[in-house]
Amino acid sequence: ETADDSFAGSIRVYTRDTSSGTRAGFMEGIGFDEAVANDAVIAAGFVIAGNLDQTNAVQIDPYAVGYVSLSTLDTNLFRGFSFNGVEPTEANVLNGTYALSRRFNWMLRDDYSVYGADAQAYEQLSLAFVAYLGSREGKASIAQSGGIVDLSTGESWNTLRSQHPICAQDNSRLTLKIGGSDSVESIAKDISPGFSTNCGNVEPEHNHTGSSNGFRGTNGDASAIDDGLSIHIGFASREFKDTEPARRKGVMAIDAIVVIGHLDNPIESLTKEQVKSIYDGTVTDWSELIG
Amino acid sequence: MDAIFELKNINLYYGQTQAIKGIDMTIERNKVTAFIGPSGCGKSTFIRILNRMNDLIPECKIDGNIEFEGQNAYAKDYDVIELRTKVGMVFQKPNPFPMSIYDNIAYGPRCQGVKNKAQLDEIVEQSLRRSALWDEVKDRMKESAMGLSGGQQQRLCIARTIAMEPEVILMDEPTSALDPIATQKIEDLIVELKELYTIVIVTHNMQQAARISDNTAFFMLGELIEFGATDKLFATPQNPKTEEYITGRFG
Amino acid sequence: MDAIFELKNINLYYGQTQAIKGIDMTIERNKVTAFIGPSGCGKSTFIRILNRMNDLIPECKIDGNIEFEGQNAYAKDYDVIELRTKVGMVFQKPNPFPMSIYDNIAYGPRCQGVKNKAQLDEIVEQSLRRSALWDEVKDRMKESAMGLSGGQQQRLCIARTIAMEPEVILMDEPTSALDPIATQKIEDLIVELKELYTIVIVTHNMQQAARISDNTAFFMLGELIEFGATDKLFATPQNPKTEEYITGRFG
Amino acid sequence: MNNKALRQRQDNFVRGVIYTLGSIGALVLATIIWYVVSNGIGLVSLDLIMGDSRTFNTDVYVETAPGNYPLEGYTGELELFYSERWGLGFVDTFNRAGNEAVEIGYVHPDSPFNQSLDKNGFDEFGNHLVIEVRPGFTIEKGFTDTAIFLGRNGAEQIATIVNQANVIDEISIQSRGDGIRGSLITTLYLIGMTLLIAIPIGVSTAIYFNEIAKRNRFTNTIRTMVDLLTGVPSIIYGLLGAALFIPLLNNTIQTAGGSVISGALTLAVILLPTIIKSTEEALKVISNDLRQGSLALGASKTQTIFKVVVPSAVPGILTGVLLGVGRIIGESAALIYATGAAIKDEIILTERSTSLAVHIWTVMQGEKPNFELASAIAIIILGVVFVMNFVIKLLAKRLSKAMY
Amino acid sequence: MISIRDVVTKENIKRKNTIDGVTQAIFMASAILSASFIVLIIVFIAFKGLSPFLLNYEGYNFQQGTVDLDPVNPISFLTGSQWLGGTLGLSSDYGIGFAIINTLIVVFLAIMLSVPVSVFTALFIAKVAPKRLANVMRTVVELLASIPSIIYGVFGLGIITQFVVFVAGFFDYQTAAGLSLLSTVIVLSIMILPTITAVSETSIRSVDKTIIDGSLALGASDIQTYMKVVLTAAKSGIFAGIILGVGRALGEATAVALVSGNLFAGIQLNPLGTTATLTSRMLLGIKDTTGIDYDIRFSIGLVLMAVIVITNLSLNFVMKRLGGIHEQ
Ligand SMILES: Nc1ncnc2c1ncn2[C@@H]1O[C@H](COP(=O)(O)OP(=O)(O)OP(=O)(O)O)[C@@H](O)[C@H]1O
Ligand SMILES: Nc1ncnc2c1ncn2[C@@H]1O[C@H](COP(=O)(O)OP(=O)(O)OP(=O)(O)O)[C@@H](O)[C@H]1O
Ligand SMILES: [Mg+2]
Ligand SMILES: [Mg+2]
Repeated sequence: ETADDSFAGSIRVYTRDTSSGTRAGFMEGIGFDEAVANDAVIAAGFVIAGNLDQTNAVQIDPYAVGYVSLSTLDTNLFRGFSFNGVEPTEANVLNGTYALSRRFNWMLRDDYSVYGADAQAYEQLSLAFVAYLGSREGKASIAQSGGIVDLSTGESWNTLRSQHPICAQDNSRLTLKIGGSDSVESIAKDISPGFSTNCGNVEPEHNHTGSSNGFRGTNGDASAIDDGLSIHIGFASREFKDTEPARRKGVMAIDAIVVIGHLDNPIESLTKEQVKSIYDGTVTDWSELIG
Repeated sequence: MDAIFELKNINLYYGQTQAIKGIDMTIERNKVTAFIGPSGCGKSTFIRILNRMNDLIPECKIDGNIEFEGQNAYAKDYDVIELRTKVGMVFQKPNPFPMSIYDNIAYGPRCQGVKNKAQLDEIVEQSLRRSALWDEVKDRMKESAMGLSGGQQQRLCIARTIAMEPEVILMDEPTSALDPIATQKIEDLIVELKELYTIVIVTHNMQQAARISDNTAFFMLGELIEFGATDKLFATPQNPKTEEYITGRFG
Repeated sequence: MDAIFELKNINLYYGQTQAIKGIDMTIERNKVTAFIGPSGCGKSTFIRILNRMNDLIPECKIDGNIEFEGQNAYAKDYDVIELRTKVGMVFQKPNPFPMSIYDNIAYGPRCQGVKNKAQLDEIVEQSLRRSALWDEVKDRMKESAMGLSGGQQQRLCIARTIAMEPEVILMDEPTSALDPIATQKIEDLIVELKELYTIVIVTHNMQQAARISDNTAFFMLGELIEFGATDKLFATPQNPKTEEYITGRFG
Repeated sequence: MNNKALRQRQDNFVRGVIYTLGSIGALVLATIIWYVVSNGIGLVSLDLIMGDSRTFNTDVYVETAPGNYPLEGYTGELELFYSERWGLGFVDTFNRAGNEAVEIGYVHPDSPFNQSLDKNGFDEFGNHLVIEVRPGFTIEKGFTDTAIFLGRNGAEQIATIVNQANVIDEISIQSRGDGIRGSLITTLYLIGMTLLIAIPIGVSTAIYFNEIAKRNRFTNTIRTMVDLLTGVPSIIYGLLGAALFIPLLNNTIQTAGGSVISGALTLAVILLPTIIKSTEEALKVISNDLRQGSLALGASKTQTIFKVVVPSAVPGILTGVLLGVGRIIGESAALIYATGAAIKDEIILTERSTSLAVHIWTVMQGEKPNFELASAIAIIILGVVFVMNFVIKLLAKRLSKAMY
Repeated sequence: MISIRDVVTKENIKRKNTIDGVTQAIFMASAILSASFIVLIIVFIAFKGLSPFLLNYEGYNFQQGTVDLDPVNPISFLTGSQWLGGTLGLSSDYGIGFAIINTLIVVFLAIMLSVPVSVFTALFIAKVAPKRLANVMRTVVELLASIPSIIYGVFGLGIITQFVVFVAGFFDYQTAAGLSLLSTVIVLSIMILPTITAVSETSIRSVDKTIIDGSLALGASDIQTYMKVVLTAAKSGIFAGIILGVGRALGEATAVALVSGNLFAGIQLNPLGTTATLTSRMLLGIKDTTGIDYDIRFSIGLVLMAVIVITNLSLNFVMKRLGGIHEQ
């Protein structure tokens, strides 16, 4: 315990940039809404870093604090703090006790008519795709690739398939375009081949360029189509904003965010208030958080 | 006297400086005319007027009247390519193209559109024979011309020029880069060629001029100091400057 | 007779081919020695033996005994840099460094560690005066040496060499790239310089050899055919090959 | 003599500096190569290079009840987790991208899975197709009457769940994915097409500057403009590609968004200054004697350029091409905008796809950057450049030999 | 027997002249096309990059809804010491002045570090190293010039930052895990090393052998010859390499973003502190942004183009000063 008491050093705060969905989820989750889209309010000396540099930093710098998606947490290399006393595990996320999380959302086009003769086919394929996301099979795929879903619910695709007659046809000449958030990219890419086999071998094509393009590519103005952003299904790793209206949208999975630090850091758990005070700069030394 | 070039009151400027100052000259057909004079006096410049190679120098301006075979060679509608096919040129440093010996000779005719292999073969052989190179290279026609010795390269360049059957061959110090043996061969060749062609040659070597030319022109500082039959010019130069130059120094 | 170089039974190979074949030669102090002979006979190779420039050619091998001022110049502990400061060299093509005229001359002394500005100034002026270039360049010492004319560049190279106050100056065809007037100047210079230096010169020009040298060596195919006082060698050559070469052709 | 000692000391000092800095340079270069190779070599295999990027998924099931298939005949060396009741063995392994995965390690000769049925594939009578489950398939997920299992649960747990099952509803198996063949092919296409566009324009421009243009203000201006292209960062080229070439191609040959062609056009612009510069250098050293020799024979300027000048400049042009190939292969920022970042297996020139460099960029993005795979691809890039380097140098040697 | 004189007809020559004219026109068109791209680029960036200074953008924030934004003030943009005052989407108070200075510092230091190593490596390859080693090193240099920059970035993250942490340890200084000005400079100088080395090596190798002989014949040692004559003669090629290197350093974003710490505000003079460059700032978050925050990146592009042009011109000026007179 004496060793722990002596842990002192000025805290170095790491954060993702303002375009990151993880950051939005994190800042909202710790009650620091001002910092979602404003760097100027963050504690002095903060560093803007991607996943790679953050996980690298918390391995090198004993006084670092950052945050990553639960799927990236590697407790052999760095510490993942409990949040409000709850350990970051999938089970705790699913049962709602682990509070620091965000949702992966999907959105469909309101209007498929730009695809001419294939408009109807694409609309039905898109609907089938989001239905598959909620099926037992789809959820298992999402879980397999790191998304957090409740595997105990969800109907079998065998049952759902009947509502999507398009999947009984041969769709191999059609290309289903999927895009939006790049945080969702790896999950979406893992699901789409399974969907393809289950829905007439439609060809999935992924072009993930960011959450905002999830809306722009589906329901944005026409220029988005000229820019080559046009997609059938768009994802966002944050909530869709009011300026991003769509008739059909929903949740694919949950992602937990974990506050991380160096393995030498003796602190095991941080409260929401503590994390906020770290990030807004009211707490600047680890010693203030011990005891 | 059968004139092939008639030049009247030629002035030539490189930008501001005048390199040729009001020169008149008549060049005779099937004769060897030699240009001599100290360095920088305008020999090269003057010989290059004859096939309009000075056209390539942007800041070079020329006036005066230049008639080739009775036609104004600098007239707007006079075709410079045609002029150059009729007035060939051999340079100081042998400059064979980096191709085979055969291709070097065939280059000119091919540029004029001759494609027939048999015709080309004939042209190549004839030109090489006339330039006294045939025996030395007939077994290595496909080899690179860069592998020839300096003297052979220079004869190749002459052969290349002959292949175009020009009326006139201009030579700007054709032997200054060569050793004595090679020089000898070229001189012999020039004497042979004058049967068929008009030859104009620039040389630093007074004795060379004396040996091979019919007429000699002596230049100094862009002016034509003296011009006349070679034996007379060397035996009894009219102008003291000429005398000083040809006796003064060097050979 | 005061020998500065004593060479005995020199053989030199480029890889497999032998370029110098068992040559003996003695070079006299404060004399001009000329090397003549047809192209490729080994003149350049031989002159480069004297300041060990052939060391730079990887596949070149040499044996024999070369004494410079009584010391074996090819001995292991003989300092080649020292040799080259004592045996200067001027090349066929003028090769000034891309620096100012002043820096070109000061280069050698600076390399030897002379830093004093006044000293350098003096060396530069003297060398340029001795090489008869001072008047032409004294107002443009800070300008690039590349802007000089060919003859001036060659005299600059000589000045550069003189600045090192060598015992011997080697010259490999120093005038072949120059016009007659520039050639004349360099020849005059050589005659002047021989008061102070030993000079070895390679030339293609028989008359040049005759005019300026005291001794002449005639090479052929890597062998030394004849070597002796210039007037004797040109007047009564001992070897028929020599006679053939010097009378045969050309001037 | 004192001077001599001093000079030698100075020389030795400078020699020391040259060797030190030279070795630092060599060391840095070697370190980078070592770093890339040591990180990536584990993943490099023919399988990675030739393999498909996308997986082919099959969902299979069997209609028979479990039996007893003891593990006796197995002679392999894998660490198997085996279900005796279903005759299936599972192993923990790594996929092509270096991530953990579970594969089928062994199928008992009598196992019902030798005759499993494809849930989504039908023969002409509407019956499910028969699929033979073979070692090497990756397990994605599965459903039994009692539980769900996922590939990431690990072989041991999967084997236990499977062994307890009385009915197996479905096992999703996949062929191996994450191959980079498509990106490699795209890269080669990009190299070919870019050079095809950039070389003629670049060489013509250089010829214009060096052989034709008069020295005047106009020439100077356009030359300066070309020089400025050198400094433009690639990202700006990418934005140009997105703003100019993509709409242009969309409106002319009806592409939809980025394509290999728009990528090649963008890269061609990037390459222009390099090719122009090196060609010009090559043209400059060609002696004027050759040009005059040709013109004096009555050849036209065009003939002189094509027959005498350009052939002599070929080795120099090839050097520029070599630098260009390096640039094409290494470029990512510009291509992300001009070609997109879609990893494909079948490459269509009018559609999006990914070059090796963009592939690297892609695997380094997102929540789990995969540096091992990135390094493996970098090694392949080095391989491609090395081969190109060799071929181009050989070509240059051949051509310059032919010239002499 | 054939006579070439029959072939040289007026018609033939006329045809040749026509072909000649057409070809020359094509060459000229190529040159104009090549030059036009810089115009396209500038017009395109200017079009997008100037609009933040001219237009009223519409901003959005989920707490406050849609708001009207003032145009960006060009003066405070150029002199600003923090990237964005206020909330993304609600503010147009962009500033880039600090990043301009930081960029210049980073690039200057990278060049200072890289040039000696590159030039001496080039000299080593071209003149000193044994032939075999030289060939290997030359090939390695050419290979490294084609490695995507992100690999250099990760190398920096894995090796250089650790080194910086180690160095900082001596001063008892707590860095941001080695993300720093120093790391950025080292990574950039490593990245441009192959470029400068390759170009310098070529020009050192092509230095006329006769002037080398000339120097040796004057009793200069090989080292003196390399330092005083060879490097002088290769100067213009070395400068060309440096200009290419500066271009690459200024334009690099991915690697810089990984190791610089992406400083949000202020000029960084402490080598162990975090920093940011124009290009990395331009790229940060560009994938997922719209409106003024997207277009303002083109304004950075415009600034970057100006920096490049000015740097190029001043390098050219320095080059002329340092020794242009000795070129022929
Ligand atoms: N392209 C040019 N631009 C400007 N001046 C030139 C050019 N070519 C030659 N000159 C000048 O014109 C004059 C005549 O030069 P030209 O080459 O005709 O002399 P030359 O008699 O052939 O000399 P040499 O015997 O040295 O060859 C010289 O003063 C020379 O400097
Ligand atoms: N570096 C070399 N490698 C191989 N052979 C060489 C080399 N230098 C010269 N030779 C050969 O050695 C022989 C003598 O050459 P050298 O240059 O000494 O002749 P030279 O008498 O100076 O001729 P020239 O009058 O043409 O200058 C020639 O056959 C030449 O081809
Ligand atoms: Mg001349
Ligand atoms: Mg020689």
